[in-house]
Parts: sequence; C-alpha cells; structure tokens
Amino acid sequence: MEFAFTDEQAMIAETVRGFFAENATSERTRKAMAADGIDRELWSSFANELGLAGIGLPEEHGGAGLGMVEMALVAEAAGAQVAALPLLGHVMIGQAIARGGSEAQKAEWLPRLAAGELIATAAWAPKLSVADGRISGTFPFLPHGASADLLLVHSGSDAWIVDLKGAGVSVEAHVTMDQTRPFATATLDGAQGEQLADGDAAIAGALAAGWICLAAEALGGAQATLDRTVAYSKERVQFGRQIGSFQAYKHRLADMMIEIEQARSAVYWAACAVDEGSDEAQVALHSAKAFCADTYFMCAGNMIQLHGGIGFTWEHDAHLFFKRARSIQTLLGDGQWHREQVASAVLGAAA
Amino acid sequence: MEFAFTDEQAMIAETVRGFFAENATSERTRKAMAADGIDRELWSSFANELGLAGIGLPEEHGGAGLGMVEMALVAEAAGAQVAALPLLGHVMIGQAIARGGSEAQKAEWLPRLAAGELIATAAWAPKLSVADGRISGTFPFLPHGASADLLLVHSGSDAWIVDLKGAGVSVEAHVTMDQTRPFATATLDGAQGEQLADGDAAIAGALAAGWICLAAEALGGAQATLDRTVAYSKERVQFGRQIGSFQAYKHRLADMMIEIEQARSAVYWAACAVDEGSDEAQVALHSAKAFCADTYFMCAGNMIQLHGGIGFTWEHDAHLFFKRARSIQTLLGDGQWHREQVASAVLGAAA
Amino acid sequence: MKLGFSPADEAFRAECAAWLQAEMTGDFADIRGIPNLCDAIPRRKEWEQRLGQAGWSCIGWPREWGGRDATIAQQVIFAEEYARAGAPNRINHIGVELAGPTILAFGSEEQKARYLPEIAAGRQIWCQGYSEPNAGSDLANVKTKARLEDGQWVVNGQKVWTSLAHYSDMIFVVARSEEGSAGPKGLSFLLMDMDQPGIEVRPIRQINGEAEFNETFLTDARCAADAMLGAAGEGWKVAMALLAFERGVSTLGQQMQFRNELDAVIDAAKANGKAADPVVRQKIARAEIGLRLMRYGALRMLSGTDLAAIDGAALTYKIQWATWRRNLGELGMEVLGQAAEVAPGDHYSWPTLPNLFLFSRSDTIYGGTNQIQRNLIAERGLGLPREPRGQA
Amino acid sequence: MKLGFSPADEAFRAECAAWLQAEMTGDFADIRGIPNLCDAIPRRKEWEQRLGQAGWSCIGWPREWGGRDATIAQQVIFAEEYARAGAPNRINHIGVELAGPTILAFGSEEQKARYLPEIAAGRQIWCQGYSEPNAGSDLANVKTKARLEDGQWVVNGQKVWTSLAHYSDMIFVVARSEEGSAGPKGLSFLLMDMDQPGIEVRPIRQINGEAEFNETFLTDARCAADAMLGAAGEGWKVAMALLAFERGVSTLGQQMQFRNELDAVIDAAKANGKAADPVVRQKIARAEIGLRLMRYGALRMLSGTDLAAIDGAALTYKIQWATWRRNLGELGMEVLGQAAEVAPGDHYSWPTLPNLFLFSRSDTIYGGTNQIQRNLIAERGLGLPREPRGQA
Repeated sequence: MEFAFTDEQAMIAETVRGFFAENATSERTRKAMAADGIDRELWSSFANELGLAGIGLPEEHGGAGLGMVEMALVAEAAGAQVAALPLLGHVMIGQAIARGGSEAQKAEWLPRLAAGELIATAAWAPKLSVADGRISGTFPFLPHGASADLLLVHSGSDAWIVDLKGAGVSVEAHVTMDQTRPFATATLDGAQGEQLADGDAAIAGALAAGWICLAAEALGGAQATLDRTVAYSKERVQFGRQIGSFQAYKHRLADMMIEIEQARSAVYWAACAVDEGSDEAQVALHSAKAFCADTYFMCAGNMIQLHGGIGFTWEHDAHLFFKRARSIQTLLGDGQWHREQVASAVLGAAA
Repeated sequence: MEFAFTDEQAMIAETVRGFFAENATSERTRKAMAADGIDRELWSSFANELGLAGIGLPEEHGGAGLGMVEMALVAEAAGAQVAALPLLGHVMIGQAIARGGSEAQKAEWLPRLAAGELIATAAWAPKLSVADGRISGTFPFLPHGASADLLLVHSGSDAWIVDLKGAGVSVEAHVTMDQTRPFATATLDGAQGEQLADGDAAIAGALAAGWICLAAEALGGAQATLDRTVAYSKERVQFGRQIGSFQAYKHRLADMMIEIEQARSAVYWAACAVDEGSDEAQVALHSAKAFCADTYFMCAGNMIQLHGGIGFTWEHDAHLFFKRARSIQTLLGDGQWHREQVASAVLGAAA
Repeated sequence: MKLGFSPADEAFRAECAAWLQAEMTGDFADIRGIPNLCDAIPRRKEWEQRLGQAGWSCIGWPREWGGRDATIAQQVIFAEEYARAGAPNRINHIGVELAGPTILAFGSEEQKARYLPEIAAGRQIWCQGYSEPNAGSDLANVKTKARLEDGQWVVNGQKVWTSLAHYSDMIFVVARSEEGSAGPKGLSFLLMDMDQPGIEVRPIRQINGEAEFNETFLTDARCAADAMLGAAGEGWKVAMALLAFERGVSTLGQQMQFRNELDAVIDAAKANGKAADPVVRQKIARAEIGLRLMRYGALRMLSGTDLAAIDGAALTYKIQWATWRRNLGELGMEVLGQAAEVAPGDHYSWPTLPNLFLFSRSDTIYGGTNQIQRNLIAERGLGLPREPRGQA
Repeated sequence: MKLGFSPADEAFRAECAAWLQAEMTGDFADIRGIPNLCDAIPRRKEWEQRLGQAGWSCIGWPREWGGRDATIAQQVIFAEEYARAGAPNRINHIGVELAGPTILAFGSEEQKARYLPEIAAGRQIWCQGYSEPNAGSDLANVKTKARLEDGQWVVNGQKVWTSLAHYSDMIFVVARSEEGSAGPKGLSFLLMDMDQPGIEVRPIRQINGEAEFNETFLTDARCAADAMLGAAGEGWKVAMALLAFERGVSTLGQQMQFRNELDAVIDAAKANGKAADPVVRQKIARAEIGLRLMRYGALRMLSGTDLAAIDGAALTYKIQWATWRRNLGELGMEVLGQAAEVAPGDHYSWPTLPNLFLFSRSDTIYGGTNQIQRNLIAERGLGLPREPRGQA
C-alpha cells in the first residue's frame, strides 16, 4: 500500500506536463478549434516523439506496457491545457482491442494505434442492427467523429471495429459547444464491422479507459482553472487591493481546492483499482467520472466568475475550460447515471 | 394590487412582535420545554388579553374576522421567539370548522376555540377505519398531542373532530427533538367522531392554515436567527476584529437575507392568494411551505455555525431555532413532497 | 395587502393588451418574439417609435415629457402584457429605464425638455459608460478624465461593457473632472453624443460567440459644458441613484422573459421524457418556485413608494435573478443532455437554452458581481462593517 | 502507486483481526460497538489497559516506549480492523494520538520515559487545554497565564471545549508565560496533573442533551518547572505541530466510524422504502462517493512521509470530513422522516442517526471552524494574502 506516485510515474507526469504546457498553447488550440478540433502537429509529436499514444498498450504490440495510472497522468496533463487531441476515442479503442481482441486483432491494430497512425472514436450504448457482420444504425455525439478513421461500437456483449472511411458509412460533422472535441454523427448502412473476440472484455476495457480519461482530463482542467485564477487574483487590483486578498474570494478558491483534492484521489483510486483488478473498480470508476466532472464544472464556472467581465469574453481562455467541463459532464453517462450505479451497488437496483 | 401591509396589518404586526418578545422569553420557553411544551400563561394572554386565538375566525362566532395574512403575521411573530404555543393545531381545526362545519358546528366550537378554551391538534393523511361514526386508528406525530382536547382527523373527503379526553382514546406523549412542540401518538379504538359537514372544504381550510402557519413561523424564526447572529457578529471579537467584519462571515449573513426576503414574499403571497381565492393558491401554498422551511433550516444551521462553540450548547438559544426548523421541514409534508406538487402543476403528474 | 387588480386596472390591461397584440400580429409580426438585443435593429427602432407615437413608450413618466402618469399597478400590467404579446426587448432600455428616470430626478427643466421627449418618442437610443478595464466592480476607481476647455468638456479614457454602444445615439459617461481627485469624489456625470470622431466603439466577442458588449474609447471626445447631470464633482451621487432605477418596473418585463426561458426548459423536459425523472422534477419545481418568488419580491419592491430607499426585497433582487437564471441555464442543459451541445446550423450560434447557459454566466458579473451584491447586502442591509479599501 | 497490501501486511491483518475479534467476542463483548465517548468509562479503561498489555495500544511508536515500530500500512490495517471488530473509540485518543506524538517530537528523554509508557499502557488519560472563551478559533489570543514561582509553574485562566476532562489524568495547557506578550509569542506548552485542587471541571451540555465537553478552570493550578514541552515561550510551535498530528493514522479509524454511520442511513433507507426514491438514491450515492474519497485522500496523506508538510490532501481533510458528516446527519434525518424526531425512551437522549444530526453541528466548529479551515487552505495551500488582524 503506497498511494503515491513512483519515481517513474512522477517523471512521466513532469514530462507530459511540460510537453502540453509548451505545445498545446492557446493559440494552437484556437487554430484547431477553427478547423476540426485536432491539433495534428501536437498529435504527431505526442505519438511519435514522446511515444505516448501507446502508453496503455502492451509492449509486444508497440505500446509502452504501462497501465491506467500512467494513462491518467497523460490525460490529466492534456486536460490542463484543454489540448485539441483525439485522446478519448484513442484510449477507448486501444483498451477494447488490448483486452478483448484476438491475438491477430491485437497484432493488426495495436501497433498502428500506438504509432498514432489512426484516429479513433467510440459510440456508447447505441441502437444498431447487425446482419452478416454488416452494421446499420445512427451514432450521434461521436467525439472527433468527423476526423476519425475507426469507430468502436458495441451492443450487449458484442463489440466491433468499423472503418469510417469504408463503404456504407456517412459522417456529418457538427458545430459543437466544446470546439476542442467536436461531435459528429455517423450513419452506418450495412457497413462492414470487425467483431472483437471477447466483447465483454473489450467493452469493459473501453469504458474503464474512457471514464478514467475523462475524469483525469477533468482533474487537470480543474487544477488549471484554480492555478490560473489564483495567479490572476494576485495580479488584479480592485478597491485598491489584490482581489485575492478578499476573504470571500479566498474562500471560493479554497472550495475549489477542496473539491480538486478529492477529484485527485478519485482519479488515481479508479486507475489503480482497474490496474490491480480490485473489487472496487466499478464503484471507483463511477465515482471518479461523476465527481471529477462536477468538480471541473464548478471550478470552470468559478474561473469565469472570479475573473469578472474578462472571464466571459471569447478572447480569454476561461470558456475553453468551461465548455470542456460541460462536455465531460455528459460524455459517457451523466453524473446522475453514474451516481445511480453507485447507489445500485450499495442499495440494490432501483425499483 | 398593493403588496404591502395595510396600516391595520402593520399595527397587528407591531403588537404581536412586542407581545411575543416580551412574554415568550427564553426562560419561559425553557420552562415549558421541561413540561408539555406549552406556556399556558402565554396561551392565556394570547387568547384572552389580545384576543388572538380568534384572528382567522368569523366575527359572528367570536373571532376577529380577519384572514390568513393576519394569521401569518401572528405566526411569524410567534416563530421569531420559538414560542411554546399550540398554534398549529389551533389554526388547522379552526379553519376546518369555519370552512367545513355546519352552522351548528361553527356555533358550538368556534367561540370556544376563539376564547382559547380548547387545545387542538391535527393528524394529516392517517389510516383509519370508521364504523357508525366511531373511529379506530393510530395517529402518530400529533403536535402538542398529549395536551390537546380535540383532534382533527381526515380521510379522503371526510373530516371529523374527536374528543381526546373521551372514551376509546389513549394518548402517549413522546420526548421530541423540538421540545416546544412535542409529539404524541393517539390510539383511537372506536372513539366517537363528529363529522364536519363539508369534508373537502374543511380539509382544504385546515391544510392551507397549517401550511401558512408553518411557513410564517419559519419566516419569523429565520429572520430572528439572522438578527441575533448579526448582533453577535458586531459584539464578538476574534483575531482582534469584530467577526462581522470578516467578508466570509458577511457573505454568509447576506445569503441568509437573500433567502429570507424570498421567504417573506412566499408567506404573504400564499396568505393573500388564499384570502383572495386566487387560482395560484395551491402552488403558492406548496411553494411557501417548502421554501420557508428550507430557508429556516439553512439560517438556523448558520446561526449555530456563526456563533462558534457557544452555538451548540444547550444554554444558548440557537438549538431552539434549529430544532424548530427541523421540525417544520417534516410537518405536514416534507419539502420534496411539496416540490413534487409544484412539479405536477407545471409538468403534469409523475409517471 | 392585495394581489388582485382593480376593475379599472383590468380595463387598462384589456386596453394595452389589445393594442400590443394587434401590433404584434399586424405591422410588427416580423419581430414578434425576437430573442436577443442584436438582431433587426432598424425594425426595432421603428417599433419603439410606434410605441412613442401611441404613448406607450414610457408610461410611468409625466405626461408633459411623453408619459402617461401611469400608476405602479398600470406599469406592472403593461410590462406583463408587453412580454405576453411577444413584443421584443426594448433596445433603448437604458434610455427608457435608466437615463430617463435619472434625468427626471437630476436634470434641469432645460435638460428634461432636451432629452426626455426624444427618448419617449423612440428617437434617441442610449448606452452607459460606467465600467472601465480597471474599475469593473469598483466605480470609484474611474480613470476616464474630463476637463473643461473652451466651454466644452473634453473627455479621454476607456469604457467597457458598453452594451449596444454600436447603435446608440447617446452615452452617459462617469468621468473624473477634478484632477488629482480619488475615489467617489471629483466625478461628473456627462451626457455625450455618440456620433463624433472622439468616440470609437469596438465589439467584444463573448463566450456564446456573439458580441453584445463593446469597448468604447474616448479620445478628446466632447460635450457641451451644460451636458452634465448634477453639479461638477457630484457624479457619484447621480450614478448611485441611477443604479437604483435598475430595480424599477422593468423587472416585471424581464421576468416575463425568464418565464419564457423556464417554459422552454419545461417543454424540453416534456418532449424528451425527462419530465418523468423525479430528480429533474425537483429541480424544475425549484426553478418554478424561484421565479414565482421573484415576481412577488418585485411586487413588494414596487409597492413601496420610495424606490431609492433600502429595503430587503430590492437589495437582494439582483443576486436573486442572476443566480436563478444561471441555474436555469444549467438545468436547461441537463434536461436537453448532449443534444444541447450541438448547434443547429453550421456556425457557432445557439438556440435559446444553450445560449442562456452560456450568456447567463455574465448575469452574475455585470451590474455588480454576486460578490459585490453580497457586500452591499451585508453592509447596507445588515449594517456590517465595510470592506476596507487598500492603498490604490 | 499501489493500493493493495503485501502478503506480509495481510498476515499482519490476520493477526490483529484475530486478536481483536477474540477480545470483542470474549472478555470485552459488553463494550463492543459502544457508540459514544461517555459511557462505561471504567470498562473502557480496562480495555485500553488490555490493549497496552498486548502491545496493541500505540503500534506506530518506537518499541522502547511501548510501541511496535509499525509501518504506515500496518497502522492503516490495525485502524481498519479495530473498527471492523467493533472495538470502542479510544477514550484516551488525545493521549495516544496527540499528546504522545507531540512528546515524541519535542520531549526530553526524561519526559518521554515519564509519559509515553504510561500512555501506551492505558494508565494515563489526557485531555487538551487549547481553546478559551475568547480564543475559540484564535489560539494566538490565549489569556491563561503561567508564572514561575518556587520552582513550579502556577497557572490561572479558563479553558473550554476540554472534551473528556472529567475523567482525564493529565491535561496539556497552552498558557501565556511571558507577561505582556501578545499573539503567538510568549506562550508555553505545559503538561499538568488534573488531580489537584487548582483545577475544576464543569460540564457543558450540548444541543443533543449530552455533555461531552467541559469548561476547565485553572486557579493557581501547578506543575513542575520541567513539565513543559519545548522551551518557555515556544508553546506556539509545539501547539501547531500537535495540530498536524490530528491528520495521522487515526483518521482511518475515524472513517470506519463514518462507515458505520453511513451504513445506518443505508439500512434505514432499505427498511422504510426510501431506498427506492431516486432523489434519496442520488444523495446516498454522493455520501458513499464522499466517504470513499476521504479514505483515498487519507491514504494519499499517509503515503507521504512528512506528516507536518503542507500537502493538499492533508490541508483539506478536516473540512472535508466535517462537512461530509454534517451532511450525512441531515441525510439520516431525511431518510428517517418524522420518526427520527421522537426519542425512543423517556429522556432527551438520541439513537445513532438523530444524535449524529445534532452532534455533527459541532464538527464544523471545533478544531478550527470551516471558515478558519478555508483561510488556512487559501493562505497556506494557495499562497493568498493573510487575513489582517485588527487592533486587539
């Protein structure tokens, strides 16, 4: 029992923080927002120079052989800069294949995913029909869906990979509130799906990775809103005083820190629990997703409020955090749904 | 349209505030708490010297002929002192008879109620069985039930008055969290009930009066917790400063005032709406009961918190407000139930 | 205490409702229900001139300046019927509700005659020059300077959050007219023409993608020596009085807009099934109760006779509605779910509820942040010690 | 980063669990699960002496003073198994968790030898003399005076909220030993016998009807010149270090009590049908999540090596648990409904959940109110300017 980062984990954290702070600048992110929400140069450096696209994938297939804790470190650092990166679909499909793919499927897909060659998206709980391995259905709210090569879909205990550039697929891009992760709707009309060998394992792996990714992004984002607001509060003078000297302002920042510290426990508890195969893993995942998303939203809202007028301008970055926070709240199940899962675990299923 | 007190109403308000502030002292209330929760001398002065027991009752039966607005003024002032007075059951049974009794029933009961000769309690939504006008059932949580002479019970569209001193009645007193309004359980075993002529009108009148009474008590109590805490914050010095000079403390008091001002609108909106027979009356009643109870509880909790250690001693009066607030939250339907009634009005009935 | 309206009031209601509905289904049907403050400006100017012609523009003002001497009850009724008819938000609300009443209170007869009939006629649109980049919530820290030169005030400085400045005819500017003065002393309240080379307006894009607010730069901007309300150096007093007018009858009209927004949430919940969710039902009930209590709070506030007096309902009103509306924005998103995050068209522009969610973040900031509101409530309402100023 | 325990740790868990469960189903079955700190004191003293005899009293201490040199993981395990076995809350928790560690950190060898074995053996119960009537949250404002006279400290003053003082053997007292000093300077940290004529204890009845807290009056109370931790005038430093020990391993044991309280709410909801209410389910889920996160926050805090260092998990822990527990008290009442407001017997005494509701109002006050906690977090954790002191 040692609930602190190892030296290696601390080093990864430092590296990725530095990488995103240097590269995922507001200017570059805004450029990506005006296009398809992906900073391709960032994605390329991320995958190729740092080898981070394979962080949670097995070494024999080109990955780094690390676990959810390390993946969370990466997502936390990406979230802290609201980086325009197709990370969510990437980690979901990667874990789906790593945990539920056949050896052949792993050998086919994982090296390409680890190399960042493919952009992926995932649909959760869709309605679909399947006939002879051909899939039909409409899949809305696909993160980075208009830019994705691959789609992970699942239904019941079955999971498939679909080539979004293939036949029978049409994709419509949407203007999305969070422009760093725009949604698209894919319509499949008898598109060829490649079924993963162990659907249950694939789905469990994908969801765990997705929830941890979102929770960790939220943690990083929330901490960034706190750090930036603290810095602003020491610069900005009103009524002849640093605004950070006003007790009400201080207490609001303290409230942010109180929630963030719990969010930090939540993310790494969930990541550890998954890595260690703990009985608590499901409760940890639902707790982390629900709690971190709410924390981020609260903090990002406070960031706007505590910056005053400048905070709700387009020019200031506060709205990037705020919109990302809102988007994380609803992605892969909203807070009420996740809390209901926790309630079911302690109270039994709902009536 | 003039949503302000008339001169007469302002005069009643001033009179009752003075009366309760002078007579319903902490010392006298604590004496009543150690007994059955009724300050009988206070009740006697209230009824006989001030004639307030008949405030909402018709003049031809010994009442003052005024309405729910005036009754609310009285309850607000009583609540401000957490007075140990059997007001709730009194106004409920009074309005039940005034609105749903036959002329004979009015003539029989109202003068005695207006004179304060009888102490009453009321049971809401009970299970009971009736045969030949004889009632059987168990009625828990009767406010001031162990001291009451009369019980108002209802079921469906029928309402009865039961003599609690009569045959077939046994009453068990309970130690109750709010000692100024202790509960009792009455067990009726074939007790004689006097059915009121118009059950629906009686029940509607009783509930409206009960809800307004509780909401108004809550308003008065909440304002008192604010006033007392403001006064304390100007006296108490910590860290070399009046604690009321700390911004976090000021903002907490401001938050109390924000809620209280809404509670004030709620009470008098509901009272006016009932007096004027407005279409909005039901929504107003549910809004007032739910909102004022929550406001009071929040304010009373803050009173304890903002007094520091002294605030959670038995010796200090903060706990009297706190326990009364808690009790108002659950009496005659909790907040969730009342909000569900509002939701049904705007959304339609629940699934 | 009485909530109902008299028969005479109800007759008045019928009269104005009939007129408003005729206009909104007739000549002005094209701008009925238009939601924001930025669209269809020329048509809305025509509409406000129609209001002026028919005597419905500023009904609470004295008849001599274009009003009707309407009672508070009549003003309440008109505000309600105006919103009920779907008449668009007044683009000149600053002129009608702030500048006008302030001129009525502080202006000379000559000033009243010069400005009030023009405002009432819908021919003169106003904006406000209060906030500055370093004096957001701190009006006493105003840096814009005014000096008297050749019988004119010459003004230099920068104002911010001047909403609607880009189509306004006039601006009132709080400026420091005594050199070396500090804090609330030495300020003056100037009434300036927008149409002059010394005034430049730049839009500020907000988080919803729109630009309702502006920065306004004053560079040797000028007005006549007598284009000032109150005496030189008394601008603080005038500015504070003006803020009190924000709590006037217009709040009732604003509430009708809130009603429409809450109804949009209710309709969305009914349409997508969330109306059956007990958790959502509790939240909608809270919003409904909050809106009703705002209405009755406003009626309490208006039923007092002295609008400038401190009373609890008035003092707490701003933070109440701003917080309520921000919460409603969040509730709307919760009810709509992910669908709310996708814009209907191909540019960054949002329908009612997502736009409410984004724009309402500013409600708790402009016109005094929620933090400033709590200071005011604690200090003015409860008599607690004032926050100390630091060394500027 | 690892949450699981090693096989050696699991063996340790089995050992202590076996011993604890044997005791709690054997000789001490009569005090198993006893909820409060006031009942059955003589039997609880016997229990704590049994712990001492068996070497389970202060397992994190060095062996030479009665401990086991246990690792943090072992301490976590013991705290969990202790609570799981239903062993009663330690009546000497102030001796074991605060006085002992502080003596270990600041005491001379002679002081360690004098006090630590007695505490470890369960023979010496301690209470704390920190707060005063006018220095509730403001320790620097201590007025209790100590003067050196004939080789003894003579102490005069009044302490308040001295929980369990009525059966304690020793008290540590923060007193002003330099006349004319103010603020944190000139304080000393004295270790005093309770059994002397100069110390009088008066119980304070709380809102739940019980009296766990006391006022303690010191009137020419005495202790030896060397019954002091740290040097004269350095009491502030010692007192601050002691407060840091409140965030030690005992938090894990405390959390097992919280677990029991949350389970009581869950059981009540299942029993009366509220468990089917979606609104209640959301609240119970929030409580469950909060408790889990407290556990992992505590493990993060303990996995650091320097307990006195400022880290976010430690700095925010007090307000987290105090707020969580107060909210749980309210949730328990909500779940139970009116039934919770009726006491089971014929005097003013409450079962677990109503008692939690009432007593937890003190959690957000003692040991630094939530307001003080937020100041500390903002100032120490975020580096924001300190609140200014006024003129005393």
